[in-house]
Amino acid sequence: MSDEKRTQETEEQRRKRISGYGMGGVDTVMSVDAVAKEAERIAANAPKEEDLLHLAGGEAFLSIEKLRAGYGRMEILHEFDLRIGKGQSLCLIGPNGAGKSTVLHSIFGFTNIFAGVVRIGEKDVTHMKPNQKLLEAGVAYILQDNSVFPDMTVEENLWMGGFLKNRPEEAREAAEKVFEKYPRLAARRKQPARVLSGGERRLLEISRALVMQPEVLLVDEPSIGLEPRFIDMVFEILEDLQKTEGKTIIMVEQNAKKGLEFADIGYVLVSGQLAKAGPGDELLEDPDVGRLFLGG
Amino acid sequence: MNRRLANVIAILALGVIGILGPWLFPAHLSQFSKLWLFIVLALTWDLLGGQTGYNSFGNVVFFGIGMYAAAVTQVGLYYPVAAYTAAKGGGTEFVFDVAQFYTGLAVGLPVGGIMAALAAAALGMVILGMRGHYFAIATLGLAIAAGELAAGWEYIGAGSGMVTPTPPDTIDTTLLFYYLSFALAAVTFGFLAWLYSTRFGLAINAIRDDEDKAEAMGHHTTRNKVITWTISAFFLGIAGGIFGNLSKFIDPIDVAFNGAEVGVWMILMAILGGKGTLWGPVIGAAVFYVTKELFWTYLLGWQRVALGALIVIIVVFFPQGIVGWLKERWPERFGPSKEEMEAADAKGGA
Amino acid sequence: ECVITMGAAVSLTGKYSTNGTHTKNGYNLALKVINDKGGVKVGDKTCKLAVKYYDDESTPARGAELAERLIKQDGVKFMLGPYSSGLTKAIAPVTEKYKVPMVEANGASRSLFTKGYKYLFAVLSTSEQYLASAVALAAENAEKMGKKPNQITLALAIENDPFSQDIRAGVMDDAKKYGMKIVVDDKLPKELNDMTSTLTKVRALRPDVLVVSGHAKGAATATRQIAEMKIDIPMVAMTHCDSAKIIKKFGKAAEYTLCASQWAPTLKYSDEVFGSAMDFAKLFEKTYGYMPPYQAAESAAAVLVYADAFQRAGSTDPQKVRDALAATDLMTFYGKVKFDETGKNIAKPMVLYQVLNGKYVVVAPSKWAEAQAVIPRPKWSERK
Amino acid sequence: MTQPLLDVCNVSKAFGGVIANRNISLKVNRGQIVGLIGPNGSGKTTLFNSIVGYHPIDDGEIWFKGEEISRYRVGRIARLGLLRTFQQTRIYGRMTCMENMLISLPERESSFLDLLKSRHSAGIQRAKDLLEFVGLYSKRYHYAGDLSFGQQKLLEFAMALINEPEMLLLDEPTAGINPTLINGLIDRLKRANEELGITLLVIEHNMRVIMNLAEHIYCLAHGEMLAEGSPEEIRNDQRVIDAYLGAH
Amino acid sequence: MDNLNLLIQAPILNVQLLLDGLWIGAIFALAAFGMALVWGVMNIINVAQGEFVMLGGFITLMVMEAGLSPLLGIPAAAIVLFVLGWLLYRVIIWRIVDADMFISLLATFGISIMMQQLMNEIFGSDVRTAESGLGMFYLFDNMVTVSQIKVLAFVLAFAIGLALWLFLKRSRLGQAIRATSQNPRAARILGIDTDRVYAATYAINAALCGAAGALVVMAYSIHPYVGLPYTVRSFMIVIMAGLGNLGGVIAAGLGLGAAEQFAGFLLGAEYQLAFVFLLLVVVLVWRQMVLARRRQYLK
Ligand SMILES: Nc1ncnc2c1ncn2[C@@H]1O[C@H](COP(=O)(O)OP(=O)(O)OP(=O)(O)O)[C@@H](O)[C@H]1O
Ligand SMILES: Nc1ncnc2c1ncn2[C@@H]1O[C@H](COP(=O)(O)OP(=O)(O)OP(=O)(O)O)[C@@H](O)[C@H]1O
Ligand SMILES: [Mg+2]
Ligand SMILES: [Mg+2]
Repeated sequence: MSDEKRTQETEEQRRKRISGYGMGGVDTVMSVDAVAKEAERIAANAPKEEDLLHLAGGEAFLSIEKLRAGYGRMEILHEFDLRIGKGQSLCLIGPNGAGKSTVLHSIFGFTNIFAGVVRIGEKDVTHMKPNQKLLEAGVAYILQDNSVFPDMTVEENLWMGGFLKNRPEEAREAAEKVFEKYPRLAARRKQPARVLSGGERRLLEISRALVMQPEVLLVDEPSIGLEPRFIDMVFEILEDLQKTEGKTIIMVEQNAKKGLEFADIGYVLVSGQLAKAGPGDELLEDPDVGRLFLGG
Repeated sequence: MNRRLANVIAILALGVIGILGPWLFPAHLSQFSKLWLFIVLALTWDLLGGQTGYNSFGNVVFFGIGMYAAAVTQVGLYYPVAAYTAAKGGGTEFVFDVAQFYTGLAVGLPVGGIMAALAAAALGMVILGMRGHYFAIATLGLAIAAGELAAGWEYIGAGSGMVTPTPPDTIDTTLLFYYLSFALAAVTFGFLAWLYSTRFGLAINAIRDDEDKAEAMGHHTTRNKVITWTISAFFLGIAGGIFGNLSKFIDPIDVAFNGAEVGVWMILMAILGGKGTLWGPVIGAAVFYVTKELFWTYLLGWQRVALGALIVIIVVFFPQGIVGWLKERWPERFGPSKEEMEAADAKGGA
Repeated sequence: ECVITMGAAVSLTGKYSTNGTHTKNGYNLALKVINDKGGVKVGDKTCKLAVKYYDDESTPARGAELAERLIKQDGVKFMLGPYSSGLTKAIAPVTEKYKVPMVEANGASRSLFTKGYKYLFAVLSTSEQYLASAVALAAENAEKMGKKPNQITLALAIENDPFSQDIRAGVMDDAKKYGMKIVVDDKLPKELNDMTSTLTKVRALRPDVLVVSGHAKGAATATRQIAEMKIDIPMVAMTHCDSAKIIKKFGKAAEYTLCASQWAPTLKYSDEVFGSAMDFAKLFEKTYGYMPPYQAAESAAAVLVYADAFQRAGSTDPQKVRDALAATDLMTFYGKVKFDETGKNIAKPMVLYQVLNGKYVVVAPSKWAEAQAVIPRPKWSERK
Repeated sequence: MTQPLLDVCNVSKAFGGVIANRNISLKVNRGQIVGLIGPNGSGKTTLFNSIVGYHPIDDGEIWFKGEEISRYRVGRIARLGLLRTFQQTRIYGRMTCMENMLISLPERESSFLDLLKSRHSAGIQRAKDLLEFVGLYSKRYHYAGDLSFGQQKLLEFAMALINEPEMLLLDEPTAGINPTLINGLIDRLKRANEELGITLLVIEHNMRVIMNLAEHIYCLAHGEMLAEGSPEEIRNDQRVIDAYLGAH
Repeated sequence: MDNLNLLIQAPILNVQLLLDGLWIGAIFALAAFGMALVWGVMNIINVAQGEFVMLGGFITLMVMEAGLSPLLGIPAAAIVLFVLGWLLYRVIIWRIVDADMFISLLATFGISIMMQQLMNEIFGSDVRTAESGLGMFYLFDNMVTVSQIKVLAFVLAFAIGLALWLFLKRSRLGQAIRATSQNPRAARILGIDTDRVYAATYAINAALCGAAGALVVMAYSIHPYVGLPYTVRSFMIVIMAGLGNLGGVIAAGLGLGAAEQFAGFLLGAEYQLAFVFLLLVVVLVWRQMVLARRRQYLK
């Protein structure tokens, strides 16, 4: 669907697409409480399981069922459900502190899970240790904060991406491919990663996460701190991954316009619960969502 | 139950136990004197370590300085100190009558506290600029160097140590030092309770959590740290002065600047009870001290193995300390209550 | 059943625990022998002896508290001494305060006997005497070293603790008496296990006598490093040779070392309880599996002194026992015991061994000497 | 015209070989809201750090309120009334949100003894109001360290506002904040500027924010000042488009 | 100042002092390697460092008592301590790696006093030594003496330092260790079993200390309470060298050893320690003043 649309896009349409954070007015001023009240109203007819499954194209590749998870003894996610089909992309949006990052954390095993199941393919991965997630479930995670190894060279950082490969040469070959693709990184391959600028770092993190050819990609706020052109670039990379390599992508994004425009499926999370779900483009047009979460 | 009431009851109970001590446990008085002093050690360590976030291995320096300063004053008021220590700490010609002994204490203990505080202020200005581990290591270096220097200084008896003035027969020193220790613990606790309730308490907490931020917000961070350490050293110095008199013999390394034991214990007690809380050090000191004494009575020869095991168990299973653990386990009972939080709002309002 | 319980805080753990154990073994052996022989006659009763122990963890900070605990909580009326002068210093004020007699065997510091304590009695020779005979020996043998006594130079390497520092004070006084000069005066740190920097200085300054005192550690480290660095000095005198087991551990390297000792099994003292010094040594070895160092012997002697005092006092009243103790005049396997008014034993001299052919041979004082001291020591290059 | 509140004259700063700022000049008048934009790594944060005294500058001068502050340390500059927030958020993690707010109340002129007074005051009410505004009222007794990324950002913002400095430097205040709330923040900033006269210098990558907020914008690139002007001028400046904005 | 004159008049003494300083410094460095690793990778300050050294010494004594050459004690101690380190990690340390560094400090302090007393109960508090069977070099007419075991220690410290460096740079485990030390969370998302990395790091540290202990008992002496000085010096060396700088550790170790010897010679043994620790404080204060002038960069 959105696939075709984009390939047929004219030059003019491309220009109109949202770049960076986009522009627009700032007139819709709502208090946090008002947003919360309205969100509650929307959440009253939260999507049902069938709707979610339908959005996922009928068959879920990754599913989260009735998940209750949090930090310490505090529960953040309450009975949270998520379905995504193979090769789809999903964007989570919502107010600050809604629990978006917590969803990704839970998939990877960084939270306390009180109840519920996380399934990937046929496998129940709810209680798998984080370091097994990549090898056994094929999940790669691009963290919200910095995750390069600052004192290793760019090259070594990429090799680390292939740490789980049996032969080190495979990792090196994969790294070479990345360098071919991104000359920006190739130029700096022998320098320690700490000297990279923010955008290059993000690039490195993303390409490193791909060395092991994961099935599922978790991306937490890719556009934080990036200049507009880099944001566009990152989304192009993600698009490429989804379209040409068929990866499944779950992303969290406060730059919600950009995120929803990109994603096949959009979920709105409020107070640890799913409030709304729908195709990305649809949510983007939805007046409620626009007013409450996209800033008008 | 109302938590504020519970607090008051706990304080009253401790006060009554403290005052009635000589009737409640007459045979264990000197052990309890040490318990009160240990509470002071834990409380003062926590002031910098727990509340300000500066973990010091060197607080024992102020303990030692207080101990020596008090003893030297007690002697020096009446006799030349060098002669006293040259006779290897006392002798038949060095007798203290009742008035001299009391005067010596009355002057010596405050002097101990003041000297320690001065030392803290001076040292603090130099090394409190260091952050994190560097500060910890610098204080460790100071603690070791202080012991070695004292052991080389003939005026205070060098490696032979120094005997504190022998009290005249008529004074019941056990009782005297018991009440002194208790009073010191009570005053220290009260003072810190008040200090933590002021805006200053928040200011040092801010240093603990993010010193750069505090500085960027315009706080006088260095001044506040130095003041904190000075206060801590003052009480610690007095505790040292009392401890020296309780131990009767001051060995530079084994008693005064005993970083490997007393120096570590004060940290341990604070952490055991709950770092950065008011009651934590008190509870920690009591639990630690009593356990230590029990081990040491009933597990003779193995008491340190047991103590080591206990330490490991404590820090592994109660990393937030007893108070922290209680708060997490029963937040509704031990966490901040509604009234308390509203009351807390009051502090720091400018 | 009459039992007299004495109290003792000894070092069962910590850095003095070896010697603390010797002390405890000495006390226990004496108790056992006395009790096996029926006990002590006190007036018309016969009483067994017992000891209540606490561990002072080798730190003086505990001493006073323990003494108080023994006296006030456990109701002990008689105290035996701890190991080390530091601990004794911490405990003596307490026993004095409660007027409880203490007979001690391991606190040699002379400063203990300048304070006018009335309840403190020490069976051992005080620290300033430890190396007095070594200095005297140096003066006697000055000619052999090609000098006058007042030209002799000394190097001191002495640990920085109360006991060792008292030994140092004694040596300094004696040296002054002879007009000897001290060229090295290093105080060794408590944690020492390397004294090469001191020895380098010694090699450069070539003194006639090197005096080392630093408990067992000091003796072991010095013996080994003097040999390794082949430092030639005419006389080397130490303390604690036997507790460091230098002969067994270092063999040839230990040869010709002079060692100060409170006591030796070869001495010809004897008493009714243990028999001769050698008998004591054999019994001790049979019981505990090792030859008694002097720390054990003097501790056993302390118990004998108490037994004697109980008997003479005919009572277990501390005051009476104290008076009886003050009047002690007793011969034991350990030597004669007679206290002066300050409480120290003035009837027993120190002895000086020399390691000759892998054995300790008494070389001073001359009354007990088994052989003539070899001075100067052969140079390392001349040894086989 | 009166002298500018903040006057940065020809400031340069290099880290080893990397020249982070070269000959930067910038002026902010009292009561103005000024924006600072530029690609990643162009030296914006470095300039902030130079201004508030985190490191010495290699060359140039910085004046604040007619006083040269290029040699002052952080604390002193802050007490002059020049405050900043951090790109990587900094809050007091083990203090509650409320305590975070209370300790941020203005303290510039207070002596040690002032710190020891504990009295009720309007400060508490202001703290509560601000927390409510950023949506953290219900979390006011939670440890600040347990907040989500965006909530911490909001708390830091509230802390800066309650301090009422004369001038506030904001380093990407809206990164990671929900777009609707961003609108509220902008509104609040404008009001703070108008009502309290707080002068603002803001770093932002979000054009929607900066174009609507700032009255004057500076653009850095490769450590040098590339362009300056009104939002409209900047938006249409070809150099800025090439170096930063990309196809718009 | 007499002592200073002595050094000027008899320059050969400098050689002896320097060499003696280097030997002991090499052993310090050996123990400090491990501390630097554990500190850098696990963010743990291991206070039981000196006790590992002490255990290494006792293991060597046991090897000797079994009738073997004590030189075999070096590998034996390393192996036994590696296993012990691994076990300690599995039982205790893993629970505290993520906690505040101070927690680790206390936990390892607990371990250290347990070990001290256990060894005291088992072996007694006697001072013990082992004879390596290696001889001495005598140079300059016996004015400079060099014990061969100390030379061995010196060479070994260098060799181990080099091997460690290569291991970290080249081997798979080494890479995992480096990655974990720089960013444990990132390491975890790349599939590195950080738990095993930590266990290995801690075990390697123990093994290094064990080897150092074997050398200590042959070159110096050992008793159950000998550990603290080694712990404290490891601390100092790591601080001076900076984390993750193995070359710096060797340099700082040797420098510290030499400084101690000269201090002991010039000021008398009683001020040796005080001098060295005051020097440490001075170094820190100086570093602080330099840093204060160019403050840490903050984002
Ligand atoms: N302490 C430092 N040492 C070395 N280089 C540094 C240091 N701090 C900053 N730099 C370099 O200086 C340049 C400017 O960095 P700065 O953080 O000021 O950029 P910025 O404009 O804030 O970028 P961003 O938008 O990504 O936050 C970068 O190339 C950075 O790598
Ligand atoms: N370590 C933690 N301990 C306790 N509570 C936490 C912790 N981390 C987050 N929380 C709480 O969990 C809730 C959800 O946090 P999460 O990080 O998932 O939010 P988010 O939706 O990603 O928000 P943002 O957009 O601000 O990043 C927040 O209310 C926060 O207070
Ligand atoms: Mg988040
Ligand atoms: Mg920046």
